Amino acid sequence: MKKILSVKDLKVHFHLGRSWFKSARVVHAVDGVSFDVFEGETLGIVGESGCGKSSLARALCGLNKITSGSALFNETIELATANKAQWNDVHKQVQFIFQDPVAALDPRMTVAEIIAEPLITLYPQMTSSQVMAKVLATMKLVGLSQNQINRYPQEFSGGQCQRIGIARALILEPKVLICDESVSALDVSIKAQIINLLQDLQQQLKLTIIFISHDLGVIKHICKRILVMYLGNIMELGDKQSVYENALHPYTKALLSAVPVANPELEKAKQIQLLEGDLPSPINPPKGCVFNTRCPQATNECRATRPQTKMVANNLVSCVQIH
Amino acid sequence: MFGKINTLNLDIPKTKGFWLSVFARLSRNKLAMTSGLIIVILTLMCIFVPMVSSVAFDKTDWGQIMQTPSGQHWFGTDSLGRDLFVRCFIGGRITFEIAFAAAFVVLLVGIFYGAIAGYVGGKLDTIMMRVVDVLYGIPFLFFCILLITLFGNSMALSFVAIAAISWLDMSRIVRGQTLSIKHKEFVEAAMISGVSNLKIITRHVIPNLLGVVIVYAALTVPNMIVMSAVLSFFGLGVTEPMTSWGLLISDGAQNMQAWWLLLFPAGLMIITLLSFAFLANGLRDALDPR
Amino acid sequence: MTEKKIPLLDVRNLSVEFKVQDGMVKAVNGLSFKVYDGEIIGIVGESGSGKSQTMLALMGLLASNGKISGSVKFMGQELVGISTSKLNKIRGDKMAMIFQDPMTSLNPYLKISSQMTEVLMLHKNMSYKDALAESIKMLERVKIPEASNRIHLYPHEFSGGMRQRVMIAMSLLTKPKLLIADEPTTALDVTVQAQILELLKELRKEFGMTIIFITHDMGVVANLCDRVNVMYGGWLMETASINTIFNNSVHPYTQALLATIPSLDTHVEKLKTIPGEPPNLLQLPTGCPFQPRCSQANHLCSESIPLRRVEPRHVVKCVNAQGVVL
Amino acid sequence: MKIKHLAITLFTASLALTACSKSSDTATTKSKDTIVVDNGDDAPTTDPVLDQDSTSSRMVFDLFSGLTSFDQSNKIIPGLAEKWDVSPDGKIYTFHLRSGLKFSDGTPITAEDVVFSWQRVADPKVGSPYNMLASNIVNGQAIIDGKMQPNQLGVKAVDQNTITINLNHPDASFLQICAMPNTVIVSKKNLQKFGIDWANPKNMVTSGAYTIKEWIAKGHLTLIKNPNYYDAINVSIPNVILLPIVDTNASLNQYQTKQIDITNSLPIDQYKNISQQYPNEIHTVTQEGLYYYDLNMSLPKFKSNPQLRQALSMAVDRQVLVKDVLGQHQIPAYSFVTSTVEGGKFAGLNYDWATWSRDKQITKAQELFKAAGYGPSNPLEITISYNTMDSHKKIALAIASMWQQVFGNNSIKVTQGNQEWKTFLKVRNLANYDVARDGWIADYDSVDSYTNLYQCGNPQDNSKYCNQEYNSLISQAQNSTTPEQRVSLIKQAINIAQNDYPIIPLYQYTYSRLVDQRVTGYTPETNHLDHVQSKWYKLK
Amino acid sequence: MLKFAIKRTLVAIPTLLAIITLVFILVHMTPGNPFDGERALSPEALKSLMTQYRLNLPIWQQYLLYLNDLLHGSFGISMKYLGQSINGLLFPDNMGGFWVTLRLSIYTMVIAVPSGIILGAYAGLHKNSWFDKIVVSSNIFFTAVPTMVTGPLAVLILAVTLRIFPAGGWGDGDFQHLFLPVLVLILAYLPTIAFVMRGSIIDVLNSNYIRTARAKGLPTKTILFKHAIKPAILPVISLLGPMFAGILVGAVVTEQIFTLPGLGVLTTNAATNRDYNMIMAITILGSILTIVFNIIVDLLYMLLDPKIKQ
Repeated sequence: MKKILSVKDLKVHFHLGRSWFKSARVVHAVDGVSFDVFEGETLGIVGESGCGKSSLARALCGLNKITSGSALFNETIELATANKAQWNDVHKQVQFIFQDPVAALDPRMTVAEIIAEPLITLYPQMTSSQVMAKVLATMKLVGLSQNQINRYPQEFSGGQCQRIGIARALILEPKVLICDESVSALDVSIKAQIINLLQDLQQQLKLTIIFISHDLGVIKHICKRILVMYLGNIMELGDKQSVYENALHPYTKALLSAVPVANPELEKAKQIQLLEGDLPSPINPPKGCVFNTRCPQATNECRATRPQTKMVANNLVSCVQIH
Repeated sequence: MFGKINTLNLDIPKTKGFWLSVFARLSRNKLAMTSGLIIVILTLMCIFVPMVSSVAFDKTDWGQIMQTPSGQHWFGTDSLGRDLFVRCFIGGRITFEIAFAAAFVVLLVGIFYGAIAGYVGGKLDTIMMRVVDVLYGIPFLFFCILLITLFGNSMALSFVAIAAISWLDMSRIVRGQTLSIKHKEFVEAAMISGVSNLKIITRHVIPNLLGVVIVYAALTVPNMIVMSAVLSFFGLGVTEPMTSWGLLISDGAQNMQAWWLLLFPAGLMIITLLSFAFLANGLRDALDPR
Repeated sequence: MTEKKIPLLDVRNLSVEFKVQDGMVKAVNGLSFKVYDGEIIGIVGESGSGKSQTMLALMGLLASNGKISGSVKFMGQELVGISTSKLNKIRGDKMAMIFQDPMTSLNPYLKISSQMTEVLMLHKNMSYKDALAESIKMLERVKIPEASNRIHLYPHEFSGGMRQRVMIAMSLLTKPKLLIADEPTTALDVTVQAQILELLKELRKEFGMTIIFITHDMGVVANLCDRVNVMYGGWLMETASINTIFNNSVHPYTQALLATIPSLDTHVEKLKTIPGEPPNLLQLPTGCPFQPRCSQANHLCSESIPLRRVEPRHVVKCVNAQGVVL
Repeated sequence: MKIKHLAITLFTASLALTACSKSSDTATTKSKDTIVVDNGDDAPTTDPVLDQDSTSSRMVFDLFSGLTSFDQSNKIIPGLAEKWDVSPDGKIYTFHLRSGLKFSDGTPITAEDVVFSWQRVADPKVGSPYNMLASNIVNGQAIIDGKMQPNQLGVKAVDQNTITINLNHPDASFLQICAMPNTVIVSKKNLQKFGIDWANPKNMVTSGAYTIKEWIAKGHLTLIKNPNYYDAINVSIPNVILLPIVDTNASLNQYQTKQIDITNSLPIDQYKNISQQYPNEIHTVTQEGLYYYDLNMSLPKFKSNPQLRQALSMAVDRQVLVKDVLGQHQIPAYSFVTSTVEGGKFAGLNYDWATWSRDKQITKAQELFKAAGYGPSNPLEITISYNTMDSHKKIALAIASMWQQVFGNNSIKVTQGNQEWKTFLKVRNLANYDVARDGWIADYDSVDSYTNLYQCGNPQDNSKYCNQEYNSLISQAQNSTTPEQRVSLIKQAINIAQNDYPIIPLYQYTYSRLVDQRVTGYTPETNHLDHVQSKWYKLK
Repeated sequence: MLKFAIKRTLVAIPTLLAIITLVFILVHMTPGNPFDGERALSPEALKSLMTQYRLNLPIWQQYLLYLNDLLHGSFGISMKYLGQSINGLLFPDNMGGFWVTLRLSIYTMVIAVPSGIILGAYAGLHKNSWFDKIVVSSNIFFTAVPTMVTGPLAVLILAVTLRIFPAGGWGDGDFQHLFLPVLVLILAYLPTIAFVMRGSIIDVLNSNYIRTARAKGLPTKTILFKHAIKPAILPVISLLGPMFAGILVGAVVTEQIFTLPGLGVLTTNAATNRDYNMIMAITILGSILTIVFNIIVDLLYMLLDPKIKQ
């Protein structure tokens, strides 16, 4: 299968409070991750807030600067060093769906203007009637009615706003769609509608989706492969089946056990692996394995050495103790 | 190039735009609407009263010096026997011209300066804001005297001077707004769509801060009126026999025995300023429905 | 029959309305339910279902434009229409509340110590010293490390999970009979959520509290609760024990809600969906608010619908339900 | 709770702070030993030699004495010099100091101090704007020009108490020069001790009726009686407070609230009201000064067009200006000198059209205007420049209006050009104007005050008028032997200048002030130069 | 805290230097010179004065010498009050110059701030009551009626007509003389403070943590004075820095109306007389005060807002 995205040792760091008087503090948001995304698949990225999953996603579409490492798109464009024209090429093929459906839409623009903007910007040669036709077609595709075209985002509910956001992303007919917590803010009944829509669209348009969420249920439902992140590092990466059923990494296990299941019998019977404490600060990540401060099985070795990512069974795992 | 999504042509029904809906909400606010109406009426009077009046605003009449208001002179006359009614409205005309012209310049400069500083951020922002800090430190009055002495006295200068210091506030406000809008997701969405920075500023940032800016502008116009009054006090800007409300008021305040010389221009100015304040309040509510 | 027992909380025909510029918002509409000692009641519903407003109404915390009607009896005392000073004797002491957003619900300008001790000093007439000692004990109880030092910090110096623990500790200081938890884990990560849920269960055992737990997460309900109230559009749709809700629910909304949840334990190719959008509280349909989206709706749905008892302590508000009209 | 307490404490503290300060029962009860006088502004300098304005002079006259002094009708009387002799050729003055004279610090005033004080006037390093007062003294001009040392000035100490002053040529007004504020006597010792800092109120040693007790810029200047003053016995009021109130309305307000005893001037628009309200307290005095408009003679449109200049002058209705616009009993001026100077020796030089009827004046003015080449087809555009001040503005507006009424709106276009003071001075000095407001108040009672204004190259010749004939007549007059000859030469000269119309004389100044009825001993009515000494005042 | 203050001060120095440079250039660009008078000076005298005031030197030398003076704490010598030092004029031993304006602003602030806060808080607590409406409309009214009008009116009514207070002047800086100018300044500033306070207390009372406090059963008084007042005051505090500096530097109109010997009057006087050194001194003083007050406000903020502490 074609690697549409190949990420190698990618780092995204932020500098905080640089001034004349103190050296800058560095947030290690993404601290050296490597993975591939294959054409047509759905890759899920899970992790708690602050694990760097959003920073990673934003780096892949140019919203965050890549500090170091490499991210090769479509085997041709190196995102870490891409110029303006190359980025424009990437923008045509990689689009993003945001968490807050309402905030993602400019309140001073009509639906038509919002959806048409990427097209007008990236394909300036298109005539306005061509653009309009495409806007209407895309709206139909995501289940928006054409008579809403000149209305403003405030007149829509959250679910419909998210449809507008999806339409804006899809009008370019991108290869890759990055969904950053795109259904988390929605009500349960709407969430299902949007998930189904995304799945339908993926089939119809042969999309590659990178789906970021902290909701393991949703991830499980929609994704083929799962990437588990913790504090800017990959903990485990593998097929859905093997991650959910045969998780190797202690963090993955803990994470999975913490998810409440909507079934009282199962839920009451479940053995929960509780993690102690909170996520450490990404400004001073722990030495050795970043998970060692909360890991129930942590040893001195974990505190000293940073684990290498290795293939164990069917999964890529980074843990000192797993061989 | 695009084949996967079928295109089709349709007639598109329209709904009312953002500003229309703002106006609809504003029109429900009686106080704001009345204020708006008063501003319109006063503006019209300032345009037409001097045009249709039988007495010229600069016509001196040695036999009619310091007359109290009467049927012949509704607002009385001044110490050169000139009709105060006409002078009030010709003064209003000048005042409005200066205030609106200055407000326009302030909006233009303040919005772009603030939006660029806020949006680009980093070193440029620091430098641009430091420039604003430095300009804040210069005494306004002295700056004005400098301007007259360098460039001679004219009405245009008066608004240049006012605008030159007023844009500082505006740029700070716009910058603050820009900073908050810059991190909104719709701006990021535009970035991902490859929209250039300049376009993001003009298409996304500026339209979204316009609400706050318009409210501030409506509050600024009164400031400009007062400021032009202070300037007149120092002989900058409007020159006799032309006049402005500021000039009329500072003259009137000199001689309280002739109460009409203060009452009428001050009354007109206060009504105007109040109207602007109420209109600004109404606009604020209309722009921010909650 | 358990019905004979006097309920800790008896809500009858509770309605909450808000006057806004565009009309009246009916947030809660004719709600009746009972809560008995020692239960954990889950209240589930999507946004706009009125679950939070119900609880704010119980605590007397409605916004100033809110209007409340009906009756709420807590430990036999009527709370609707009671004076603020009388209510202040009850809330914070016999009943307490924790909120969804631990970031903004603690006063950022006051130290934790000050915010905790004031509760004990007010309701238990303790001295500051005793109150401080008691507060530290409670912080230790909710597993805050170095509690005796950290009590002198400000809220922003705690992480989100820790802040929610502080909120819980603060609400438990007076050992209230009833704890109302308004989506206390929604803003938290799953691992932290698991910690908090575990903690609540322990504390409930220890203090013998009754808990009303508001959430939109059916998983959390399954984990924690004994009974569930399902709300929609200001209506109480169904109330039953947790097993009944998950296995034998009667109301179409409850059924649909459960079906839409993507879950870890089952696998479906395609999720079930509820068509349409959540209701607009300004323009509720007459009769059942769910009828525009309901697959089983019929002409009777627009008429007034009675609560029916399907079986003991399983009450449903639906025309399709069979049972005794209450 | 803490905040509430803080607020209450702050509030009460602020009330207490203000309330506890000495609360005099308004200013309605005036102190018997203090007189409060509005002096119009701060004196820019306390150094007499640098004095060039009436506010400084007002203070200098109280602080210092010259060899001669003056009474309330500006007559010269003995000052520090008890008597003086003049040589028959009028070139040598010998002054005899009073005996036992002392400065305020108790040190004696000697002839040496007098010589020193006069040398300072001429010394270019000191930079007196009035150094020309010494130009007639032997070697004076050379010293002023930096060609000689100040100690070569023709002022010599004969002994401790006797001084001789040698003049280049006789000067009838020399005794008046000796009473000028710039030529008063300062302490040589004191000046040498403090250098430039001597004029600081803290260090100052005076020779006049008062010394400085306290000075706050733009606040007040408190003078206290100098016990060592030769005439101390006749100084009635121990304390004088001079206030620098620029705003005439504020001054009037404070007079009305009984905070000040004597105002400096009155708001021009309220003169009528005030004279009705305070008929016994208002004093309006003709002042030895002229208000006029300069026509810029360096501009071709005026230089080559005497008819236009005359037309503009004739078109001004000075009666209306004086009566309706100003209304403070000013005297219309039709001449380049006042009719009061030197006791009226130069009265009657008025233009012949001064007595014409207004209609006749207008007709003639219109004829001249037309003859000058202006009319609806070739309208005249002029700007009146003046410094920003109410009265100047009013006059300019009135004159513009008169010109437009006489010549017609489409024949003349007048623009108002008010400028801030310093800018105006520069503009007028460099002749960057069409028509500029001007005025001159005589330093002492001599026609020279006016005739100098029209001399070629005189720094005050703001209209840039230059007529060699006029110049030579004036210098002849200065060197004339008899007073009669001088008068007739000057009259001749003035007539020439007047008929050249370089300026438009408008009116002779008056000054008006309110004097509280508790003040006696002050008779401004005869004081045309408005030279005042506080020692004249007495309080009832 | 101290570190923060030092840091802020150090950052302010380049700003201050830029202001000094800019104003120095502007001042020396204006036409006219301090020694122009009705009577023109003889060239010799002018030369002597120019030398005495270093005006004969190239401008960059004047600038460096001026900076040197500043470093030695001297603002130079006045060009209007010949021979007087600027320091002596601005900071006289008795009341005058800076002290007048300082007292005026302190009294105004000491009265206007607490009463503004109290009135605003009361109005905010009783939103939409008649009292609230008065606070809101008086804010609008007094921004519309400038000091230029209230000042003379106050004089006319309270001084000239009723004879309760003197019409102007500073006296000994006593209550009688202070009352009217302070009143006029309070009228100009108090409504703004009250209005801001009103808005912020309304916002705070709608906040989640106040809801928590109510849920705890705390009495209204405790909620108000313990939980709400601090956050509600913060926006008022951020208003105070510029406001205080504004009164100090900009009380021209008030000082002029009441003929007070303060900074404002000295500014106008200096500007019209081309008193270069005085203009520079007042500008620098104004800038320093603005900076100092902003630092003080920041420090106050740090004291009140625990989040800002590092």
